Amino acid sequence: MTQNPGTEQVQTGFFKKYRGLLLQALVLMALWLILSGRFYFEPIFYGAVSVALVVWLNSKIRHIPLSNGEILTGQRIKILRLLTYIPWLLWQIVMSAFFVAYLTLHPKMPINPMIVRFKSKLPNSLAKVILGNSISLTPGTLTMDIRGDYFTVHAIVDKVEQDLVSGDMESRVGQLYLDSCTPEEMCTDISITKRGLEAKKALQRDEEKK
Amino acid sequence: MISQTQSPIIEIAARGLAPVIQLLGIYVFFHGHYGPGGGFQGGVLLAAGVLLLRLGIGASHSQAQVTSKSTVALCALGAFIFAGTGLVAILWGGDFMDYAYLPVQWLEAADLRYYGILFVEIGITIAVMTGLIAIYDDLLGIGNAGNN
Amino acid sequence: MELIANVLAVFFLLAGVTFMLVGSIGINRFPDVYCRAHAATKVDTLGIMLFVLGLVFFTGLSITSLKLILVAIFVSLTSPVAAHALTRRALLHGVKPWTKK
Amino acid sequence: MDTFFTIVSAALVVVLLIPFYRVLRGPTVFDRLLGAAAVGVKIITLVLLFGLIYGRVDMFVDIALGYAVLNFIAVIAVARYFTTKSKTRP
Repeated sequence: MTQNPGTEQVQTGFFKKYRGLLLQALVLMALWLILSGRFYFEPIFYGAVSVALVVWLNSKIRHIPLSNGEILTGQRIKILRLLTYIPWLLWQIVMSAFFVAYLTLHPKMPINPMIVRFKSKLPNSLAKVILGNSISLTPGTLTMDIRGDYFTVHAIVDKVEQDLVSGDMESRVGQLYLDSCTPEEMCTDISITKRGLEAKKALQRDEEKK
Repeated sequence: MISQTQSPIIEIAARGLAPVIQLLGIYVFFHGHYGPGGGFQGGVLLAAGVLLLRLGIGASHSQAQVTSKSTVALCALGAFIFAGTGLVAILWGGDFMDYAYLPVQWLEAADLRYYGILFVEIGITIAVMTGLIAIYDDLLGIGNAGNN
Repeated sequence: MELIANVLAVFFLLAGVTFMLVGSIGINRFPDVYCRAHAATKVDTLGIMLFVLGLVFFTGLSITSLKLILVAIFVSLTSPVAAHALTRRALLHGVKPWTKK
Repeated sequence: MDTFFTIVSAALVVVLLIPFYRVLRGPTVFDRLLGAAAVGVKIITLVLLFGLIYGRVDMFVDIALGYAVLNFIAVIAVARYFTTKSKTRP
């Protein structure tokens, strides 16, 4: 599975090819330094050996595609934009916790659950995963399923459903990979189900189509 | 058998978190000298990292990392390291697991104890990790985990 | 300075415990498993983040507090994934979502 | 300060007992699992607080991390291998 670099390969090609592995090794080494907390020779040596072992073990499965046939290597995320995305996500977590706490403590509990299905134009699976987790952490929405380009989202009141289908968050996630994207074009083909049985039927229809 | 159809969230979360969990397992193993930890706990966390991949990307795909066939052999190797170190200490004149009697010339008795314990713990870690994976694979009937 | 840090720490600890209490009430009060997953994911995540922030104010900035923050990061990374796995399997299993009459 | 920590940990134990009602009562198995995961998150905070009480936070953080890992993997495992009624799914 692992491909050894040829001896005649130039240095830049090596770094380009193994950028993911080097990033992973750096992150794991930082994690080891935080965990260990001792900065003399012996723990750092053990850490280097352990990181090498873990990276070697996990490099064996890097070339296996996902279940939808997509290979994970070779996708570049824009790290600077990720650093601006994370504080916004933290703010959304605070907002969503207060919102759900308000719903919980309200004596009449003004909820109106519904299932929203929409098609997203995100370029790859990692972006979809980031969007799915962000949906789960933003106010009142929870990702139930991702199938192909279609997201099935459980929204708890009407207001959050409108926020969701406006495509604001999709464009923010899309900017991690794409150069420019507007909220209008990201989120299309919206269907809202307010009864449980129809949602399950829609899922089964998808299944039969495959 | 279990279908490979899986949500990409779980797949990518498994791929991303498995190295972290494995590194945490190795850290817990090395940390046995200073705090809670040691061979058994480190082995359990390492096995948890491998089993997360088994759950996340499917049992047949994750065979590329740790194959079912190698688990029983590695488990036996871990037990052999554990017992062999103790027996060598007996043969060179000490008690069972008396690391100061290990036949390594260029180390003093204190260092010998330190590295002897580390070596035995490596054996325990390998045995626990691969043993748990072998139990999981055998329960699901994946591959040829036990040669029965 | 010490006093301010302690006051902030007590405030954040109590806020974290309060949010976890609200999350627990939400798990019991909401009508079906999907709505309960909302409470378990979001409110508990903010609860443990605030709690860890309070603990960081107590211990001061050191390697230990970095490890504490690591716990919070790990929980906030894994809780949406766990909720997704649960609700997805519940939907495929055929648990009907509760809807307003 | 110790009194305060004791009170907070007692409050956490009470908070921790509330989802147990869902674990015992829950109509479906997913409710029970959700309650168990919520109990797990509260136990993590309880472990961290015990670390502060005993003055060994660096030691208890490792236990909390290990507990978080095992809590997550338990939920994923049960959610994955729960038998489904639907005919189209295996």
